[in-house]
Amino acid sequence: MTKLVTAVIQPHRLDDVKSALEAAGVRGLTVSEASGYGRQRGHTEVYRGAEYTVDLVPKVKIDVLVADEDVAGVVEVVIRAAQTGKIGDGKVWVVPVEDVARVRTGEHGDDAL
Amino acid sequence: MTKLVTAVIQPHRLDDVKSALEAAGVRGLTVSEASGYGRQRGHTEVYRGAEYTVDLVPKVKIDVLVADEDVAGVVEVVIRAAQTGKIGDGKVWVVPVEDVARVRTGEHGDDAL
Amino acid sequence: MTKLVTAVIQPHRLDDVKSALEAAGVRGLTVSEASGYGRQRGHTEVYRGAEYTVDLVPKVKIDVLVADEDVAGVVEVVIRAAQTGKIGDGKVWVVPVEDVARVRTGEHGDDAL
Amino acid sequence: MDFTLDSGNTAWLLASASLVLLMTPGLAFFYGGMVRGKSVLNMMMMSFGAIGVVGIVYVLWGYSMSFGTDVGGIIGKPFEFFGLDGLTDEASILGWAGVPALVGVAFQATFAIITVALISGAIADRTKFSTWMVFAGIWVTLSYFPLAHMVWGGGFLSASPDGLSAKIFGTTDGVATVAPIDFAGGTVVHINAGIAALVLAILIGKRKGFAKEPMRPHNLPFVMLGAALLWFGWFGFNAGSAGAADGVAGLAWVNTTVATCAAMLGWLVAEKFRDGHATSLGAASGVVAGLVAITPAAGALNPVGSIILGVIAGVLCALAVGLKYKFGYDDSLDVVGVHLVGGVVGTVLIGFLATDDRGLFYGGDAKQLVIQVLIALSAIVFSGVITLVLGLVLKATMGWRVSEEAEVGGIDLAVHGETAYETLGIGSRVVTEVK
Amino acid sequence: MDFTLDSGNTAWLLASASLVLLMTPGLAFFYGGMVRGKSVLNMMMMSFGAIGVVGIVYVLWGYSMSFGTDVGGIIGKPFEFFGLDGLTDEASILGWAGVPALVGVAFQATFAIITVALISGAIADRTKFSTWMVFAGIWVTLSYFPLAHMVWGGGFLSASPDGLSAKIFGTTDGVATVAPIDFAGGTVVHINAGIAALVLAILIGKRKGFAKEPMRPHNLPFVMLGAALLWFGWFGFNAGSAGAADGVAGLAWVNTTVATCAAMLGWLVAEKFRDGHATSLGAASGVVAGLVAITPAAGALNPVGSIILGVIAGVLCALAVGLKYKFGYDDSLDVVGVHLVGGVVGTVLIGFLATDDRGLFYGGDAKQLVIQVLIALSAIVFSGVITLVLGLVLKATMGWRVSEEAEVGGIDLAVHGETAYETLGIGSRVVTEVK
Amino acid sequence: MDFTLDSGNTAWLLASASLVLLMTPGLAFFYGGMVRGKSVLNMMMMSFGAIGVVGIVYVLWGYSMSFGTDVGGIIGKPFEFFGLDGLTDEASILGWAGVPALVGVAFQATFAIITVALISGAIADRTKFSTWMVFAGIWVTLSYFPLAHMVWGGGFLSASPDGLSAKIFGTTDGVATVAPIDFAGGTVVHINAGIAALVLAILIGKRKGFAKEPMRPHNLPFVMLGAALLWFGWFGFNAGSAGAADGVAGLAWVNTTVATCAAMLGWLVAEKFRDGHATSLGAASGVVAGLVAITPAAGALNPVGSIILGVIAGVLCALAVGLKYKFGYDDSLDVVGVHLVGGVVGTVLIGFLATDDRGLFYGGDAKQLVIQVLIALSAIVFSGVITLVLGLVLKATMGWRVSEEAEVGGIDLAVHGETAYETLGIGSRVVTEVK
Ligand SMILES: Nc1ncnc2c1ncn2[C@@H]1O[C@H](COP(=O)(O)OP(=O)(O)O)[C@@H](O)[C@H]1O
Ligand SMILES: Nc1ncnc2c1ncn2[C@@H]1O[C@H](COP(=O)(O)OP(=O)(O)O)[C@@H](O)[C@H]1O
Ligand SMILES: Nc1ncnc2c1ncn2[C@@H]1O[C@H](COP(=O)(O)OP(=O)(O)O)[C@@H](O)[C@H]1O
Repeated sequence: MTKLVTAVIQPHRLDDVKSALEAAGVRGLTVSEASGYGRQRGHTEVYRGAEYTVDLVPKVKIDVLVADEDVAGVVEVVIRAAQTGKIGDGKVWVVPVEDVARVRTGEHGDDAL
Repeated sequence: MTKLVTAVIQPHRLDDVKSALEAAGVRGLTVSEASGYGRQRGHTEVYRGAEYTVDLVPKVKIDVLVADEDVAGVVEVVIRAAQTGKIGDGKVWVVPVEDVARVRTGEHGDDAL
Repeated sequence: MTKLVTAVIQPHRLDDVKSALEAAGVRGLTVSEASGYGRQRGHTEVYRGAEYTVDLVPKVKIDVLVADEDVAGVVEVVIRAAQTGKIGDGKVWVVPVEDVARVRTGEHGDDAL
Repeated sequence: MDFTLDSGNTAWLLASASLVLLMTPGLAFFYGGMVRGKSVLNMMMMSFGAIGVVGIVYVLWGYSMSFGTDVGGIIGKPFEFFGLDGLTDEASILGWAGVPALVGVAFQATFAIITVALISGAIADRTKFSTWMVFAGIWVTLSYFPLAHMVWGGGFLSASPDGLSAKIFGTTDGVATVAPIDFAGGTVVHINAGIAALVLAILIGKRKGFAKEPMRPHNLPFVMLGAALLWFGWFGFNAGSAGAADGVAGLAWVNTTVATCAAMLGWLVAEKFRDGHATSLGAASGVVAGLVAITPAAGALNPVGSIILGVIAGVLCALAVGLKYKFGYDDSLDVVGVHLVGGVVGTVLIGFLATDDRGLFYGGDAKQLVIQVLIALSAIVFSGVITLVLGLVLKATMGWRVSEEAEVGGIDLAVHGETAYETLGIGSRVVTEVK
Repeated sequence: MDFTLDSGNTAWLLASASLVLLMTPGLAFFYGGMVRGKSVLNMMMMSFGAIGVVGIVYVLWGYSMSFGTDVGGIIGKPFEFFGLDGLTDEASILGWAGVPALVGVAFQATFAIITVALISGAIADRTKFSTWMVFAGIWVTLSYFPLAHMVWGGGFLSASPDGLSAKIFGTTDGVATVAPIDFAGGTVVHINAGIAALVLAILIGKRKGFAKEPMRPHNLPFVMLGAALLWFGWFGFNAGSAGAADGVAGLAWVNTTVATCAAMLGWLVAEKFRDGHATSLGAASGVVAGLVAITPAAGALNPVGSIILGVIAGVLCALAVGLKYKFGYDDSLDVVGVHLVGGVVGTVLIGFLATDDRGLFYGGDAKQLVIQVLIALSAIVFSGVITLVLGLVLKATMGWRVSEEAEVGGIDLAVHGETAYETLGIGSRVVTEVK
Repeated sequence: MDFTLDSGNTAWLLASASLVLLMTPGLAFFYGGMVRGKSVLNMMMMSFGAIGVVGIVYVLWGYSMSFGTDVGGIIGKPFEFFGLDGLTDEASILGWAGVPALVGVAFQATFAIITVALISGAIADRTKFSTWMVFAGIWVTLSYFPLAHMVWGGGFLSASPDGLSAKIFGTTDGVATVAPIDFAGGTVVHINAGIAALVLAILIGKRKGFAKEPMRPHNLPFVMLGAALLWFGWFGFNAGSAGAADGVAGLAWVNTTVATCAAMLGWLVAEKFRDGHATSLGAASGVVAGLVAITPAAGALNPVGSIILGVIAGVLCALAVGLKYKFGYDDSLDVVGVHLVGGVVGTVLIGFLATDDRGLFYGGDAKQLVIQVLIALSAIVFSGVITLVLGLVLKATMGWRVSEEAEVGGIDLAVHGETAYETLGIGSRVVTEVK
C-alpha cells in the first residue's frame, strides 16, 4: 500500500529537500506554490504612509507518494532537510492512499510509484 | 488524531474565511491558487470576432489540519464564511490524516498543529 | 461515501481530460498548476555558457471528488485521456474522504458532489 | 507678424510635440503599474481614451478657444479656427520663432491631452468608462482651454494689460510690470488637473476596501517605465516650451533634469527616514514630483535654484501623499499629492527663486511671489468650481461608478471583457463559436 | 542638384529616422503581447531578426535598388551605390531639402525594416526562425525595393512621365498630370506587407487549435506599449516623410494624430456595439489602423478630412479582423485586417478627400480616385505574386513550419531554448556544469 | 570663439541629450529583466539612483572638471563653472556648431550618468544601495570626469600637443599628427565602466549560488525592451556626438545601425553553433555589443567597415561572456564581456578600419593602431586603479554587501520593502493602520 506525504516548507529549502529525498531513494514528487498562514505572521512594515502586516508568507508544497514502509523515513528526511529552526518552517502530514496509477503505463499500486 | 479539511472557495471570500477560522481557534492554514470547473461555467462572451465560454474560474484552495474533535465545527465555520449563495461557492471536504509533524521542532501529532 | 481522485498530468492533456471526465458524468473538478519531478528530468541544455538540467517540469494537478462506486471508472478515464505513452505522463491516486459539503447550500455527502 | 520659416526651431517643436504625446501612454504605464492586477487595462484605457477624445476636440475647437481672439480675458473665440480652418503661419502662436502654425497646434494639443489623462489616477478602479470619456471632452472644453487661454493666450492670468497682474501692479510698456510666470504649465496643467482630481475623488467616493485591503502596485517595473517615459517626454514639455531651439531651451532642459534628480533623492531620503525604506515607488513618484514642480519654473531659475526647488518638492510631495488617509479621500494614485502639491510648490517657489531680479531671493521684493500665489489660487478656484459642477451633473445623469460587483471582481473584466495577463499554464476559456 | 546643408531639416530627419527605427521594437511588443505566453520571444525575435537582416541588406544594395538610376521603371541599378559607396550629398533623395545623403539613407532604411517585420504577425507561433531570416533578406530585395522604387524612386507607379498615371491621364510639364499619392507608404509599406501576410498565412497554414483553443493575448499592457511606441515612431514615419521641418510636416503630424484618435474611437464604438465591450486590444488595434490609413494621406488631407478617414478606417478594420474566421486563414495577429485593409482604405480615400482640387469631394472629378485604386491594385498584384513564388520555393526547400511538438510545447523553448518569464518561487532548472 | 546660434544643430543636440538620458532607464530594463524576480527593483534603482546623484554632481562640478581649463592634462578646474555659473555660449564645447553652452552641458551630463549606471550590472543582487549611491558620486568624480577631460577635454589622451600621441608621433600644425579617435566614448564610457565592473565584481565577491543555482533572466521581454531603448537612445549618443546635424551625424547614424545589426547576427550565429539555440538574450546582448563597439568608431569608418567591426564584436563578446565561469568572478550581467571587451574591440579595430588613410587597411601604417591600443590601455589602468582604491575604502567603511539573508530572501524586499510584482489572486498583506 501507499501513502501520500505532503510537506509545506520554506521555498528556499526546496533544493535541499529534493536532494535529501533523492538520496533516500524517492524517485518522484510534485511541487506547487502555496502561501502559509501561521505564527510566522506579525511582521509589520510601512509603505507609502500606511502600515501593513504580512499575513500570508510564500511556501512550497510537496506531494510525495511513498510505499507504506518508507513513510516514517521519508517524513524524517523531509523534516531534517527543511528545518531551519525558525518559526514558519512548515508542516508535514501523511494521508492514506487507496490506489495509485502511473498514467503512462496504466500500472496500479506500488509498481506505479 | 488529525484530519485535513480542504476548502475550494471564491477568492474574494478568503479574507472572511481566514478571520472566521482565526476566531474559531484555528492557528494555521495553507492557501494556494486554483481554478474551478463546475456548474458555474457557461457564461459566454465575444472577443475580437470569436465567442468564448468561460470554463475555469479562479478559486482559492485552503488546507487546514484540525484535531478530530474540531472538524465538524471548522467545516461549518468555513461554509458560513465562504457562502454567498451563488453557484460557484465551492466545496469543502475532509480527509483522514495518519501523522502530522511540525518541521521546526520535529514534534508529531496534535502538538504539531 | 466519496473519494478524492487526484491526477498530475501534462498540461497539454488538460482539455482532453476535462472533456473525457465530462463525458463520463463528472460535473466538477478543481485544477491547479504544479511542477513535476520524476524520471522525465535529465534533459540538459546550454544557455549563455552554462549547462542546465531541466529538473521540474510544468504539470497540472486535478482534484475530483467522486462517489465510491465511480472511482475505478474515473481513474481509468483520466489515464486514457492523459496518456501519451511518454515518460512524464504523470500519476493518479485515490484518497478516502470522510465528508464533503457544498458551500453554497451547506449540503453534505454525495448530494454535495 | 511676418513669418520666415526656421527649420531648426520647427524641428525641435516637431520633436517636442512627439515627445509630449508619448507622455500620455507613459502615464498609462505609471498609473497602470500602480493599480491592482484586476484594473490595469481600465487604468490604461482612461489615458488612451483621453488621447482619443481630446485629440479630436483640440483640432475642432480647442485651439481656437485657447489661442483665438480673446473674449473677456477668459476664452478665445471657439470657432475662429474650427478644424484649424483658416489658420495661417502668420497667425501662429509660435510664428515669432519661425515655427509653422500647425506645428504649434501639434505641440499645444499634446498638453491638453495629458492634462485630462492626469486626473484619471485619482479615480482608479471604480469609474465608468463611458462617463470618463464624456467628462474628458467636456472638462477639457470648460476648464483646460479657458485656463490655457488665461495664462498663455493673453487672458486674465497673463501679462496682458487687462490681466490680474496689470490690475494690481500696473503696466510697463503696455504689459504687466510683474509678468506671472508659468513656463510650461504649473497652473494650466498640474494645478488644474490636481484640483480636478481632488474634487472627483471626493465626489466619486472611496474604493471598496480603501485603507483596509492592501492596494499595492501590481507591477512596479511598469511604474518605473512610466516614470522614464514621462521624464523623456517632459524634455519636450519643458524645453519645447521655449518655443525655439536656443539657450532658453537648454536652460529648461538642464533645470528639468537637476530638479528631477533632486526631487527623486529628496523623496527617497524622506521616505527612508520616515518608513525605513527607499522604495522604487518613491523614486518614480519623486521623479514625477520634480518634473511637475520645475514645469512652471524651468526657464526662470538657474540650475542651483532648480536643485533647491527639486529637493523641496520631493520632500513635500512625499509627505503630502499620506494626507488622503488623514482626510479620508481616496485619491488612489496620489494625483493630488504629486500634481496639485507639486504644481503649487513649483508655482510659488518661482516667487523666491526666479533670477533676473524677479524672485524674492534675487530681486529682493515680493511682487512676483504675490502674483505667483494669486495665479495658483485662481487656477484652483476656477478649475475646482468647474469640475465640481460638471462632476455633479454627470453623477446625476450617467453616474460615475461601476457596480460593486464589477469593482470587486475587477473592472478590467467587467467593463472591457479582458484581463491584463493570461495565466500561462492553464487556459481559462474555450472557443465555442467563431462569428 | 546643388547641395546646401540645412541643419534644421537634417535634425528633423535624423530624429525621424531614429523614431522609425524604434517602431520595429515597438511592433515586437505589439505582436509579442498578443501571442500566448509560450511564443512571446519568437514573435519578438522575428522583428529583431528583420532589423538585423534588412539593416545590412539596405546598406549593401537596398538603397541602390530603391533610389539608383531607373531600370525599366521597376528597380534602380542594384550596385550603383553598393555599400553606400560613391554616394554624394548632391545625389541624395533629400538633397533638395539640404539633408545629407546618408541621413536620407538612414530614414529610408528604417521603412524597409518595419515593412518586413509587419508580415511576421500573420505567421506567429509556428514559423521556423531560419526560414524567416532567409525570407526577410530575399523578400525585401524582390518585393520591397522594387515597390519603393516604383512609387518613390521615379518608377512605374510614380508621377514619372513613363509611369502608369502619365500613360492614362497624360503629362503636364513633364510629369503625370494626376500624380499618384502615397505620402509615407500606404502601398509600399502597408499594402505590400499586408498582402504578403495573407499569402504566407495561407501558405503556411493554421496554428494547431486555431478557432478552437483560446489564443488570447497573454500580456495586454505590452500590446498597449507596442501601440504607444508605434504611434510615437510614426511621427517620424509620417511627419518625417515631408522631408523637411516645415508646414507640411506640421500638417502630417496633426493629421496623423487626429486620424489615429478617430480610428481608435471608431474601433471602440464598433466593438462596443457588436461585442458589448470596448477592449484595450481594440484601442491598440484602432490606433494602428488609424496610423496605417493616414500614412499615404498625411500630407494630402486637411484635419477634418483626416478625422473622417480615421473613423472609416477604424470601423472597417474592426470588422475586417473577423474575416479570417469566415474564410479560414490563420492571420494570427490580424496583419491583413489592419495593414492590408487599412492601407487600401487610406490609399483609396485619398481619391475622395485629398485637398487642392484633387479628391472627388474637393476637385469634383474622379481621376485621382482612379489612380489611387490602380496603385493599390498594382501593389497587391506585384507583392502577392512575388511572395507566393518565394513562399513556395522556401516551402519546398527549407520548410516553413516547426514540428507540431515544438508548436504545442512552445516555440520559445523549442527554437530559442528560453521562456519569456521565469516563474518566481520555484526554479525549474539546476546548473550542472559551467563551460 | 564667436557664437552664432544654429537652431538646427541645437535642435539635434537637444533631441540627442534627451535620447541619451532615456538610455539609463533603458539600461534599468535591460538589467532588470536579466536578474531574478527577487531583485528586479534593486537593479533598476541602481540606474535611477545613478541618474539622481550624477545629474546633480555634473551640474555642480562635473562639467568644470571635464571641460574647464586644463590642469596637468588630467582634469579641468573643478570650480570654474560651479553650478554652471559664468558659463557663456562662447565658452561652450559646442560653440563652433552654434549650440548654446547649456545644451552642450545637457548632452555631456547624460554620458556621465549612463557610464556609472553601466557598472551596476556586474554587482547585481547583493550590493548595499547606500554604498552604491556614495560610490556613484565619488567614482564619477575621480574616474569619469578626468577620463572625459583627458580624451575629449584636451587632456593627456587627446590630440593636444602635450598629450600622449603628440609625445610619441609628434605634432602637425600644433596638434598631434596622429589624433587618437574616440568618437563617442569607447574609452571614456565603455572601457571605463567595463574595467570598473570587473574590479568591483571581484572585490564584492560572488552571489550565493553563483554557477550552481540557475540565475536565468526572469523577464526576457524587459531585456528586449531595454535593448530597444538603448539602441534608440544610442542614436543620440553616436549621431549626437557629431555635435551638429550634418553628414557626419548621418554617417554615425548609419554606421551605428549596421554595426549593431551585424553584431546581433554575429552573436546569434556564434551562439547557435556553440549552444544550439539563437536566443533572445543573445539578440539583445548582441545589439548592445554592437552599439558599444561602434561607439568610438561611428564617425571614422565607412558602412562596410562598420559591418565588419560589428560582426567581430558580436562574435567576440558572445564568447567573452563565458569567461566569468572560467575565471570565477561573478560579473552578474556581463558588463565585462560586453562593455570592456566591446569597448576594447571597437577602440582597437579603428586602428585597422578607419578611413581617410588612418587605419592599417586604408592608410597602410600602424600608427593609428598603436595609439588606439595605448588609449585603451591607459583607460584600463587609470580606471582600474581608481576603482580598486575607492572600492577598498568603501569596503572598509560602509561595506558593500547586504546580509546573506537579504540576498537569499530577495534584495527587493529587504532593502526597498517591495516586490516587483504582486501576485494576482491572493493578497499577502493586510492593512493594519494608516498613519
Ligand atoms: N493547521 C494547519 N493546517 C495547514 N497548514 C498549516 C497549519 N499550521 C501551519 N501550517 C502551515 O505551516 C506553515 C508554518 O506554520 P507556522 O505556524 O508559521 O510555523 P511553525 O509551524 O514553525 O510554528 C504555515 O505558513 C502554514 O503554511
Ligand atoms: N466533484 C468535484 N471535485 C472537485 N472540485 C469540485 C467538484 N465539483 C465542484 N468543485 C469545485 O467547486 C467549485 C464550485 O462548483 P460549482 O458546481 O461551480 O458550484 P456549486 O458547488 O455552488 O454548485 C468548482 O469551481 C470546483 O472548483
Ligand atoms: N512518487 C511520486 N509522488 C508524487 N508525484 C510523483 C511521484 N512520481 C512521479 N510523480 C509525478 O508524476 C510525474 C511523472 O513522473 P515521471 O517519473 O516523470 O514519469 P512516469 O510516471 O511516466 O514514469 C512527475 O513529474 C511528478 O509530477
